[in-house]
Amino acid sequence: MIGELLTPAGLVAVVPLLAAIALGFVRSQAIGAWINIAAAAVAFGLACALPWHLGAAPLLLVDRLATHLAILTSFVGLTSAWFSRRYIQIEADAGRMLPLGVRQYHVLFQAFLGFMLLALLSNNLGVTWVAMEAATIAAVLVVGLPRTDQAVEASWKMFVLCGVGIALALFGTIVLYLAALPAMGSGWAAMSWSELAPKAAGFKAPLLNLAFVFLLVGYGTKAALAPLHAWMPDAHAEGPTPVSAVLSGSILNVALAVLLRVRGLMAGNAEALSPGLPMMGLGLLSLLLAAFSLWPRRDVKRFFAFSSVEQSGIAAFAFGIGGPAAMFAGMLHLTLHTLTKAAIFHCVGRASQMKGGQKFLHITGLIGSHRALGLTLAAGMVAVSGLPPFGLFSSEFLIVLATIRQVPWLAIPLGLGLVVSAWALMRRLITLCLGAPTSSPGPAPEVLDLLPAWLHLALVLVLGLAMPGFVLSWFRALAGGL
Amino acid sequence: MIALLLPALAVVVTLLLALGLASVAAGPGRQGRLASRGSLLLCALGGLLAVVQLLSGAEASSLSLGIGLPGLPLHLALDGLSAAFMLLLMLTGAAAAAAALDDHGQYDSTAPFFPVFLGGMALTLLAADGFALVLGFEVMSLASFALVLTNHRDAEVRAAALLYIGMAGLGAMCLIPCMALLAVGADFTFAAMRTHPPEGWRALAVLVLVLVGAGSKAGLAPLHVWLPPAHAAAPGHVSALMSGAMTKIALYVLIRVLFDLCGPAQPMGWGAPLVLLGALGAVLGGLRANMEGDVKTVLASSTVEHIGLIAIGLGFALAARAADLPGLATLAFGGALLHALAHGMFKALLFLAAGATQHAAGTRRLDRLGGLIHGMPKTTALVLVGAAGLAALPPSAGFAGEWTLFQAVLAAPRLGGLGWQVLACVAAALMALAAALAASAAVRLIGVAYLGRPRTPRAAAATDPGQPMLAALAGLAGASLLVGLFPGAALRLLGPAVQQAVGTGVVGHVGWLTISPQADTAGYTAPALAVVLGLAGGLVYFIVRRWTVSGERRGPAWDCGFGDPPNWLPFGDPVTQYGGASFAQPLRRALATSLMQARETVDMPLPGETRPAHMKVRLRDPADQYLFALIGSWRSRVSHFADFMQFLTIRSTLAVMFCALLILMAAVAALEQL
Amino acid sequence: MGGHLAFGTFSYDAAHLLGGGVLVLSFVLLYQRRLTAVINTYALQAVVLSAAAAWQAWVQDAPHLYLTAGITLAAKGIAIPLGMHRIVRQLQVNRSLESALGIFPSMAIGVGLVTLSILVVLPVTPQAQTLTREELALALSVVLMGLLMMITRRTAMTQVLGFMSLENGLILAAVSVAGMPLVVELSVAVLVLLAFAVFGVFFFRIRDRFDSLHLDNLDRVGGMHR
Amino acid sequence: MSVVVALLAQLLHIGLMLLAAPLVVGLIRKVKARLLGRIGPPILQPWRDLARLARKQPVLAENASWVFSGAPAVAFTATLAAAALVPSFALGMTGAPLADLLVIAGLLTLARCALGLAGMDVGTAFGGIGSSREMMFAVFAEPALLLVIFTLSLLAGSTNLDAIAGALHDGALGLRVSLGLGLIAMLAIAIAENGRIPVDNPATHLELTMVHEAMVLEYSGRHLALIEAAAMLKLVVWLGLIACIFVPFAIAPAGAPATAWGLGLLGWVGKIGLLLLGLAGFETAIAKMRVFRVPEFLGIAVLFALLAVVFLFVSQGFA
Repeated sequence: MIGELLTPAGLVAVVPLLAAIALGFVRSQAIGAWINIAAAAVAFGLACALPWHLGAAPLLLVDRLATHLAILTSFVGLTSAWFSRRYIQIEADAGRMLPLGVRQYHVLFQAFLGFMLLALLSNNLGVTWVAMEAATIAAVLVVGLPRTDQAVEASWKMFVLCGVGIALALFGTIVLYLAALPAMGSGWAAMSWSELAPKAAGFKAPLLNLAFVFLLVGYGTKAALAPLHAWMPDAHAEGPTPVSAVLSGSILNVALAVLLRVRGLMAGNAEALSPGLPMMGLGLLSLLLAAFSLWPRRDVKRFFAFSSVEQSGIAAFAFGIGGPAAMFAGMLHLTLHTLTKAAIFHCVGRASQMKGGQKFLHITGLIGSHRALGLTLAAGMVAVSGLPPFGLFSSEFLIVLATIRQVPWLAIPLGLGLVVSAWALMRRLITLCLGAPTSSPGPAPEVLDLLPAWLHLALVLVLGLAMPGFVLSWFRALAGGL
Repeated sequence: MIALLLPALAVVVTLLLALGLASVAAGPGRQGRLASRGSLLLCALGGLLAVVQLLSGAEASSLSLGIGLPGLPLHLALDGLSAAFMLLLMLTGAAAAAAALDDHGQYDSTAPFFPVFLGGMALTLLAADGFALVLGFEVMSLASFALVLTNHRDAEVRAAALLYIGMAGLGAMCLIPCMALLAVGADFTFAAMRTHPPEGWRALAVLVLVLVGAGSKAGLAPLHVWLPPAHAAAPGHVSALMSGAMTKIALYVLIRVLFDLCGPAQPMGWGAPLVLLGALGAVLGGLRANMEGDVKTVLASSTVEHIGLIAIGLGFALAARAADLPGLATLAFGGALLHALAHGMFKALLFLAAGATQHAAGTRRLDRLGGLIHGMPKTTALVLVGAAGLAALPPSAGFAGEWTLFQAVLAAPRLGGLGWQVLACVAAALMALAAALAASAAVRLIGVAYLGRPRTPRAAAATDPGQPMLAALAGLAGASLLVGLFPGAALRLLGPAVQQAVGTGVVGHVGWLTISPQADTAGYTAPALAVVLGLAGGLVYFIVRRWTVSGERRGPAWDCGFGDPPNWLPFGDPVTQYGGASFAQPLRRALATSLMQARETVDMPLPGETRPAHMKVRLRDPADQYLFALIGSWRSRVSHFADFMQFLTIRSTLAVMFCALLILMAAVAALEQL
Repeated sequence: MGGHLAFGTFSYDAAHLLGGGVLVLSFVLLYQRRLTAVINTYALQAVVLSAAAAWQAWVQDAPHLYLTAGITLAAKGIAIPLGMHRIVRQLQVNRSLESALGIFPSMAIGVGLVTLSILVVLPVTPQAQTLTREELALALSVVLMGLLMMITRRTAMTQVLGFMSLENGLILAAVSVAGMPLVVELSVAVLVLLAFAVFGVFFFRIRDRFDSLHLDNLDRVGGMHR
Repeated sequence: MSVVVALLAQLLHIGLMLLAAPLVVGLIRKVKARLLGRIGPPILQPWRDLARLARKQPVLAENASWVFSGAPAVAFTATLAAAALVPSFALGMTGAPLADLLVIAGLLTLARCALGLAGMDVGTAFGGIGSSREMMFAVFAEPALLLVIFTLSLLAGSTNLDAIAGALHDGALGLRVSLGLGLIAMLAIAIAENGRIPVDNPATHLELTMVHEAMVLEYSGRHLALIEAAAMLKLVVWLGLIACIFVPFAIAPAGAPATAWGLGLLGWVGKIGLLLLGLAGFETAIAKMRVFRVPEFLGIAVLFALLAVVFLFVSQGFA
């Protein structure tokens, strides 16, 4: 069983964890940063090999869902590691981060990444849960790193809420095991995703429902579904920006992936309640709540955190609808949002460093003062508000299409939320990128800093409007398998 | 050769979109010229192709591209309807591009978006599936949003742009569900939609959605509030394009959905909302055009008015088609189309001229202009041509369009049913009111801004714009004169569109020279009218030359014996002439006090006081007050609630979580008891 | 697993008794007014829990559960309470706890929660072995009561304690489920570990930034910049 | 042959209009004077005025532009064209196919706009007053006029004046309430459009009460002559309009031999005479109203016209 850890799938998770341990002993900032990048790169490379190693083992499950999200997470991890190299350097030069803090940062970054990937790839509810827990701890610690009052409060809030959430998730896991018991018999198999899925029909429906409730609340907290999302905006606003970039993508995705698997189990069981309704409800609630919360925001990063809540709500809604079309749309939306949001956070991070503050009143007229940065940020915001030519437009189009076809009346709140949020994003686009620029004491961004953002946005553009054939077939198979 | 038209147009669209990127690559300073020149060329080409398509009988052709939604190709098609609007688009586009060549480098910053804007509109016209349509529509909105923001340092511009993009988002969020409702299964090509027209609540939903989605973009009341500020904020050539072409593109979407995709089997009632909203918008826009104090805002308000008139025509066409009155349907739709074309021409002309005026006189405010006819004689002459269309004076293009629309409305009682008859006569009265308001607005605009005495040194020093701008203005003037003198020919050129929309051609009614309400009765023969006017003019000339003394003397204005203006005022005493607000006063007292809550507060100093007197006028667009302000306040209320939810103490947040858990558990328990 | 039932009603009664004890102790937790008393009660609950785990280990003859029992006893029954007592002494926060909700209402709600969990669980598993079923209901109510305690008490300390008694509920559920693989112990260990570690970190951070452990101080910071 | 006849009729008609216009005004003044117990100016006085003005060289303000000097010609031309289209003694003139009511209304609007611009051109306060008020009157007159046209087009199935007059002349439509209501509306519109008492006072010299006069205050010489002539012509156009629509008797039908024209001419003179007598009497009997009462006055006209249309709908008796 331990041997599995040496397969590509295992290494995807193990490499970052080893790197984390190694980084603990590296004193030099520069070297640490490069190791950080290298480890993320290796993880990404290995993840890219996974599609040719699909299959299930006792410990690891390499199915399309896991592979897809693993590639996505490791990619964002790589670009964010690249981005954080200069970001952290500037922070340290400015004295906002002590050498020890930098070392902790690198360790926690890799640990977080590793546990995320493990949670994605593990074939065992328990291991998934443990990895999720560990990743949360890493995230909590890294959010607390800046050591400001707000950062401490944010990480405390995140810890309490996510701790409770994860605890409830464990209870759900136990109940799920209990539900599976008669069909699977006791033992390891009763907790392995790959074993559970085909036998879902034989589970005890009532227990399955109870388990679903707890898993939904538990992992829903991680997925930042309203009303369980409260930790997310603060964590983003206060933590180091590269982490927000990873956070807004990966934790949400992993949690949603687990919910998707559970949803599959529910769908496989005839007597169980339909899981769609609660997912759609929570999704819509998140969308609307976040959309309206976007308006009074004054803090840039908190603003975009809310937009992440909103996007994750849209995805959850799509998954709640069900059916290959909606699943396809939801998966596409999840992927594209992760890429876009990471790009945005890269821009925002550099901008706030440069302007010496992350309030909207600190950052205006970016296009006037720093054309490339401003235009990139504007493009990202256009993309995330679901306007063409970027891919989120396509995915939202597909989601609305599926909604109209299956639950037409829910298109009204969906549309309302999308309009309100897009409007708020455009409002802030105008204030951030246009108007008279504010002074920018900090160092200006270089092309190398923006490279990841451009890469992400290019991907979002291509995947949305001109998806290559093999990616398309991959997505189709992925959505079909859910 | 005809088969190649669609691919050729598709190439034009692609090139337009590519031109945006190319000009970005050209870099600041040079991108403006590149974008304008390229657009000019491509628009000319596209217009040519559209004309060929229309003349060649315009049989539809279609095409599908490899890109688009994942796994779903993008479908394009070209038929009479799209060709007609393509012609309009390309004409105005060419003029705007030519005018942009005379930009003095001030549009350079956003120039790359100009061809993209044109490309988006053209893509909307060529779209043959729901996604392509919405894609083009949104690209159009986004590019124009960027263009509106050209002078983004100005806070007013930013506010206008925000409102504008918000409405654009709303439009998208209405059009996407609309297309989804029309779609057959997962197939949202127009061909499939035509085979299964919507029924029941779906049809109703489609109607509402397209009215909001496309109507808001077209400036259909009461969703027109964004239009005046946005048009005023944009640079001249952009607002010309927005008002001349973009609103028509929105109307095209409206027509495409209501006439084409929803099929002819829809009830008569579908026409009613268009007629009502159109009449509302016509009167409101016309009134605002008399009240506003900014040249471009005046023009934009009159756009709202003309869009209203066109909407009335469309509404009656829809009803007539449903009532199986092909003659009436043809007349109404033809009138709407003709007026759309005419309005596209003369409104683009006026907006370009407004841009030139702003550049020359340094302001758009009526009360700081005046006497421009002396400094900018050519511009003023061309503006007069446009204003004649605005005021629908015979034999201008505007008159031809409104005459046809009026004929349609006068024939509308044949729809039968007291409801429709009363609706028809009310619509007729309101249209007449709107037309008279437009005439008054035109006189006010020209009289205050271009005639009289200059109110500022800058206005006194204004000069005619450069050659490209003058060429653009002259071209548009010529086009609108042509449309005005040969409306029959123009309508025959647009015939395929009418044929396609209402099923019967225009040939029965429309000769090359004459438009007739019915096939046999006398109609409107513009050339003959022109001849009559010419003869009468000749007669007058003869009389004057024969029986009156020639020559004239110059002297100070008589002004009822008032004394000469004090000599410390270099331009006479401009304050004593009628300004925008004073010209508006009679109508303000008579109509706006009730319709727009006009309130005047006069601060008149006592005799002997040296301070100046002040009059403040407050006007509110009812749509703004009763719709948008309300929505805004609701939005902020909900936002406050959301904030409250976010900034609870950790304990309270936990409590929320706890409650969610308990509710879900209780729900499960309850569901299992059932 | 039939074997366990065959063992007779005594095993069931004993297990039930111990589980019930845990539940009762969470009621007592809710009832306590002074911090030290809360800590002691918590320790007692942990001890009873470890007894329950041990009993389950013997009943299901699943030796790994002894391990769970041991960990629980050592960590939660002894180590954590001692640590907490030290913190209390360091910070002199052993005031009577102001509770957001009065004692009696919180007790009443607690009863309601127990009813709800029984309502949810009992009809759920008619044919599941009664042992598991009862235990599940007990565990669920312990979990919910822990959550309730976190909500109704103001200080960070009591929140932590509530969180931990919530975990006790989890472990009660885990051990009472027959034949759950090693993962459980792993997770328990992780849970205890992280709880202690993170809380320690937090206490000291909070301590050197805020005069007391009142969460509301933290919350006040949050409101300012949105 | 008939083409020649029609053309001849058209030319005679135009001549008649040009000749009659000043006479009509002169007559009205005379009758009004007599009703007031004065002797009044001779009937040919308007002719003399025009001739005198034509002999005088105009004085233009320094900053007057070509719009100022061009407007009178445009106004007169448009009015003349309108006058040419409104049949007087015979139907079926050459211009008949053109004689669309909307076109005639458009031509009159053209004349009004030209003068309105002219009023603004010199940039004096009185010109502004005049133009703005004139345009406001039009704003309220147009809907009423259009509703009258609506009634007529419903009755005759066309907006072509010749066709309408023909249909009414045949008497097939008989006497109708709608027509009566329409007539009242039409009279009110005519009064407003021609700036007669009570809407405006053509003979006033008190600036603040002037509308039309204020608008053309700056004019002199031949320009003023053209404007005066245009005003007179306009009055005749309106009288003729009312006559041939609401009193469609004794007019020579289309294609009738030239011998029928005499009767038509007599009839026309009679109708116009009656109308101007009525107008003179009305003007002497009533006082000018405040400017801001005019919208109410015209609003009532709108209501009457609306009633006319609705009556038609209720009686369902339209083509």
